[in-house]
Amino acid sequence: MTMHTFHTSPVTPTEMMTIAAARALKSSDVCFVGIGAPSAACNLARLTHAPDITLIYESGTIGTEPDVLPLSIGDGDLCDTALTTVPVPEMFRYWLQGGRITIGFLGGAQIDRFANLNTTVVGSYDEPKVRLPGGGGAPEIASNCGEVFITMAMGNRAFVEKLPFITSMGHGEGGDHRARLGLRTKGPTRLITDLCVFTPDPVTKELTVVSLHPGVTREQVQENCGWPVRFVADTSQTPPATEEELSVLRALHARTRKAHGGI
Amino acid sequence: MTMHTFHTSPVTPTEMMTIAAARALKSSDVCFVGIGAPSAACNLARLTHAPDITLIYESGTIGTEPDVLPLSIGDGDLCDTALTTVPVPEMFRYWLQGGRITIGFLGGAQIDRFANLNTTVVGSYDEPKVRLPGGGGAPEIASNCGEVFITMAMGNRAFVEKLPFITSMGHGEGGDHRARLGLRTKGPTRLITDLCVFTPDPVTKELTVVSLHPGVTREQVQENCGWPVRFVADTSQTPPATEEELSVLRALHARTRKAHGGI
Amino acid sequence: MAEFMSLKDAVASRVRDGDSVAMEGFTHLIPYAAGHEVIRQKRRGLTLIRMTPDILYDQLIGMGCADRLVFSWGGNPGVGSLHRMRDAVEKAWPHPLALTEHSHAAMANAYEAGASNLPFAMLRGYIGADLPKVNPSIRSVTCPYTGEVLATVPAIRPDVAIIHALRADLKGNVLLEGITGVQKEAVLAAQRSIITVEQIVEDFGSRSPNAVILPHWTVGAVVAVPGGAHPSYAHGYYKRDNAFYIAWDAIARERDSFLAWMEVNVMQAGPEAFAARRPRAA
Amino acid sequence: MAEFMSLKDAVASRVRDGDSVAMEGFTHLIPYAAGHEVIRQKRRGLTLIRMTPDILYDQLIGMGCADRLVFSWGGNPGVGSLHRMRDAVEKAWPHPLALTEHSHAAMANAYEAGASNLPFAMLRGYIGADLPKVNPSIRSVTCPYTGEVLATVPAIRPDVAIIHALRADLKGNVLLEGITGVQKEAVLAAQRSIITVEQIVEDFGSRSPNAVILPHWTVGAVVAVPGGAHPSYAHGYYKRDNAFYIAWDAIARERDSFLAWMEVNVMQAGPEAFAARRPRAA
Repeated sequence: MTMHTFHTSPVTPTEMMTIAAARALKSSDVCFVGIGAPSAACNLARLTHAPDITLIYESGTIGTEPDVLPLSIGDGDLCDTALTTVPVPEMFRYWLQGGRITIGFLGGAQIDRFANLNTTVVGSYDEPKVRLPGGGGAPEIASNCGEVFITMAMGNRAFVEKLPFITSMGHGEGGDHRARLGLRTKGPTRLITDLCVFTPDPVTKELTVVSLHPGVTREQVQENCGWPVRFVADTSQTPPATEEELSVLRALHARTRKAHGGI
Repeated sequence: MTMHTFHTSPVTPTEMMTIAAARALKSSDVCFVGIGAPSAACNLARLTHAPDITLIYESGTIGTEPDVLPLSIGDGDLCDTALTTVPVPEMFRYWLQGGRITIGFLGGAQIDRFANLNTTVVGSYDEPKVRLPGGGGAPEIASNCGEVFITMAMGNRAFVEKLPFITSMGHGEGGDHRARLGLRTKGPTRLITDLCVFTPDPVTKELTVVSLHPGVTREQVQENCGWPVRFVADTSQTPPATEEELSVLRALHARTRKAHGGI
Repeated sequence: MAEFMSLKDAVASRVRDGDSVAMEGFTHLIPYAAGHEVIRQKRRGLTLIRMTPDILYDQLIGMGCADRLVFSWGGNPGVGSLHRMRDAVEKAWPHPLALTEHSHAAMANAYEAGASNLPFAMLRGYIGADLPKVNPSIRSVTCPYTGEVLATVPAIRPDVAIIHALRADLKGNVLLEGITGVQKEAVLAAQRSIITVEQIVEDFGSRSPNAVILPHWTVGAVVAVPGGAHPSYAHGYYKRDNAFYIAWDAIARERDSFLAWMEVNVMQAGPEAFAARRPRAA
Repeated sequence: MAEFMSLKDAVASRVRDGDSVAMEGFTHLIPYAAGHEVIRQKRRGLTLIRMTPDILYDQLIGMGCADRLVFSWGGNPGVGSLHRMRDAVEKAWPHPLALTEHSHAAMANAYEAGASNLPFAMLRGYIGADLPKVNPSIRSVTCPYTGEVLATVPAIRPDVAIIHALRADLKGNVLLEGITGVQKEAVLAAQRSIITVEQIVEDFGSRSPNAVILPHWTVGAVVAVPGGAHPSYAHGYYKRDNAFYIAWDAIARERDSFLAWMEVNVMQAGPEAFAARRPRAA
C-alpha cells in the first residue's frame, strides 16, 4: 500500500529519510545510536519491523527501549528502560572498542563523497567561521563498529567537495584506504538522505546513488550535492512509506513533542 | 593489667603476634588485608581500638566488617557486610594502583633481612623443591600501598639469609633501593612476629628488633632467625596482651571455628 | 576525607583561580548548583574539563571564568549550538577561550587512567581523523607483542572534581545510581573534590551489593543541595527539564539576554533556589 | 548469541582438546559443575587460565586435562597447598605441567585488556620482583609524556570462558551479583563461552539500574545447574562450604585417595548431583 491512499498529510522528505533509514536495520543488530536523525530511525525500526534490535547510547545505556525520542543521549527514559547501564569508560572500552557493536548509526554536519564526516569546524580549526560541537563518540564509532550507517539531509553546504576537517573517517581517500590504516571494519556501507540512498562503490568506495525516493529526480539529487553524483545504472525507486511506518513515526514524534514541552 | 591476672589460659606466642600486629593499626587506616595472620590482626584491631578502620580484601570488598574470620579472601560474609563490592580489575586499578590504600598487611612463607618476601618457590623456579602458592596481590601491594606491615611466625626456614625467589620487594638490597627503582611508597615499616617486633633501620633498612614480647629473650629471637639479628640499643618490652585483647581474639577464633565447621 | 559544609564554603575552600576543574555528569547529575557558586565567587583563569560541555559550561564561559576548555562534544543536546561557547571561540567574547579537544573514547580513557594512577591512557582510536593534527597531546605507543601502534592521551588529573550525586550517608559515603558517566573516575583522579547531593541520609539501607559508592575517605566537601542538578536530572528524584534546555537557546543567543538572565538567576540567587526549580518527581 | 542446552552438549560443543580455557569466579561462583563435565569428557592438552586456581583446578590437573597453567595464586585458601598441582609441578604426575605465572594485578589487567580488545595491558607493577625473570611475557612500554617505564602483559583472550552466574532470563541475558571477580571480563574476552546459572527466570524483575548483566548477544551456551558452584557459593542461594575446602586437603594429599574420590564424585556423577550438595541457603 502506498502513501497516496493515506487520509493523513503526505510523507515529508525528512519522514521519508527516517523511514528509509529505519529499514536498513534488523532485529539481530546491536546498534550504537547517534543522537538526532539516527535516534529517530533506530527507534522507528524497533517499533516496527525490528522489535528485538539492541539499541545502545554512549551514555552507557544498553538494550534501551525509550517510549519517546530522547532529547539528549542520556535522558532518564533511556536508563529506566535499559537492560543495564554501565559507566562511560566501560562503554567505550568493553563495548565499542571491544568490537561488539554491529552497526554504528551516525549523522553529521558535512560529508564528502567517501563518507568522511565533519562535525568539528567550518573554516580553519584555529580561526573557525563556525565552531561545531565536535566529534563526541564519532571517531571511534566510525572505526570500531562492524559497519556504519549515515543519515543526513542533502544540501550544497552539507554535501561538499572537500571537508575543512575530517572528524570521523569514512573511506578516507577511497579504495583500500581503511585497510591500509589497519582497519578491519567495513566503515560506511549506507547513506540515507531525504532524497535518496547511497552505497559506496565496491572498488572506489565513492558514494553512489542506488535508489531515489518516490518523486525524486536525479537532477534534484545533483542540485543538492557539492560533487558530481554517480548513480548506478539501474537506479531503483525507494519503496514508498507504508501507512504503518508513517503512523508509527508520527505517533512517536507526537509523544516526543509532548514529553519535551515542545521541540 | 597483665596476662598473669587472667582466669583463662596464658597468651600463646601466636596470639601475642596477632595482638601486637593489631596494635599497629589505626581507625583512620585504609588497609588492604592479606589472608591468614594479617586478616586476624586487622579484624582484631577493628573489634578493639580501631572500630572505624576500613578493611579491603582483593576480592573487591571495600569497608567490610565480617563477624568471623574469612577462610578465603572472598567469603560471602565479606561481601554481605561491605560498603560496596567492586570488580577485581577495578580493585587493582582504581584502588590499589590508584594509591588510595594507606596500609598493606602481608604474610609470607619466607622473609630476608630487608623484608623482601617469598611465597613462590623453595629451590629453583624451574625445578622447585616446594612449589608455594605464588604472589597473588603481594607484588603490587608491596609497591603501591603507602606502607606495608608484615606478620609472620619466626623460624630458621622462614627467616632466611637469602631468598630463593623475591615474590614481593621490601627494601630490596637495603638503603635507598626502593627510591632508585622510582618507588615513592615507604615499603615495609613494621614486622610483627610471635617473638618480637622489627622495624627497618632508618638508613640501611635492615630489619632491627625494637621490642621483645613478654618473656622472650634476644637469644630466642636469634635461634629462630637465619641471619645475625640486630637489636636497637634500648630494646623495649612489647606491652603484654590486655584481657580485652585476648578475650576478643579468642571469641573471634571461636566464632570462626564454629562457622567453618572446624579449622 | 568527607567534610560537610555549605556550598559557599566548599567552593571558597576547594576552587582557586587558575585551577583545572572537572564538573562531570553525563547528561544525568550535572552539578549546576555548584557551578553557579563558582560563577558567583568569580573564579577566573580556570581550565574547564568536561566530556560534554552543555548549558552549565556555556554559563561559566559566558561569565568569563574559563581560559581553556578540555572537551569532546560541546553543544546543547538535541537543540543546537552553545552560543556563549561559540562567541568565545569565534569572537573571543568575553575573552579568548583555548581548546584542547578529544574524542569521547579518549577522554573516558583519560579519566580512567587518572583514577588508575597511570600517566597515560591508550586506545584503538583517532584512526584517519584530523584531531591528532590539531591536538599535540595525542601521541602513540607500540605494542611490545604485536607491533600495533595505539593512540595515547595523557591521564586527566584535575585539581578539582565537582559532581552531583543522589545521596550521602552520615559518614560522608556517596551513592550514585543510573547513568554514572565518568563521575567516579573524575573524583578518584582529582586532587580535591566537591560533591553536592539530593539528600543526606542516616544510612543507605538495603541496596545492591555492587552499588556505585564513593567511600567517605575518597571525597572532599559534601553539600546537600536538593534540586542541585536542575535542569539536568537526578534518577528517582526529578526528570530532565528538557523544556528549559530548549528555552536556553533563545536566552543565550544574545550577550545582553544572557547577562540579564545570569544576573537574576545566578548572581542574585543561591543554592536554595534549586529546590523550587525541580520539575515533577521522576 | 545465547543458546540453552544441556551441560554435556555445552562442553561437547564449546571445549576442544588443546583449547585455552578460563574458568573464573573469585572464590564466589566458581563453575565446579562445568569443570567436572570437562573432566568427564576427558579433554586433554588444555591451557587452564585462572587467577586463583583452587580445588577445581587441582581436580582438572590431577585428572590430566592440563598441559599449562596460567595463574597468579594457586592454593586452597586458608587451608594450604593444592597437592595435585604440586605433584604435577614437582613430580610431573600425571604428566608435566608448564606454568605461566603473573601477579593478581597483572592478570586482572590482562583480562580487562582482553575485554577491551586491546593487545596488551600496562600497570605500575612487578617493581623489584623476580617474576619478570621467569616469565618472558612480562615486558614494558615507556610513557610518551613522562618517560616512565610501565610493566606490560599480553591481553588474555581465551578460546573458551566458563563461569557460573546467579540467573539467566528467557532471552539468555545473564545476571551476576556480589563478588563478580573477573567473570564479565573473561566472557567478553573469550571466543566462546559456557555459563551455568542457579536458575532461569522469566524476567529479572526490579533490580539496580547498574546491575552486572551480560546481554544475551555476548554469551554462548547457557545451562541451569542449581548448586553448580559447590563447594564455592552463590550469593543469596547458598554459602561457601568451607568444611569441604578443609576436608579436601586429606582427600587430595595422596594420588590413590584423590583418584578414588574423583571416580565416585565426578566420573560416576553428573550435574544433577550438585543440587543436593548445597549447604543451607545463605
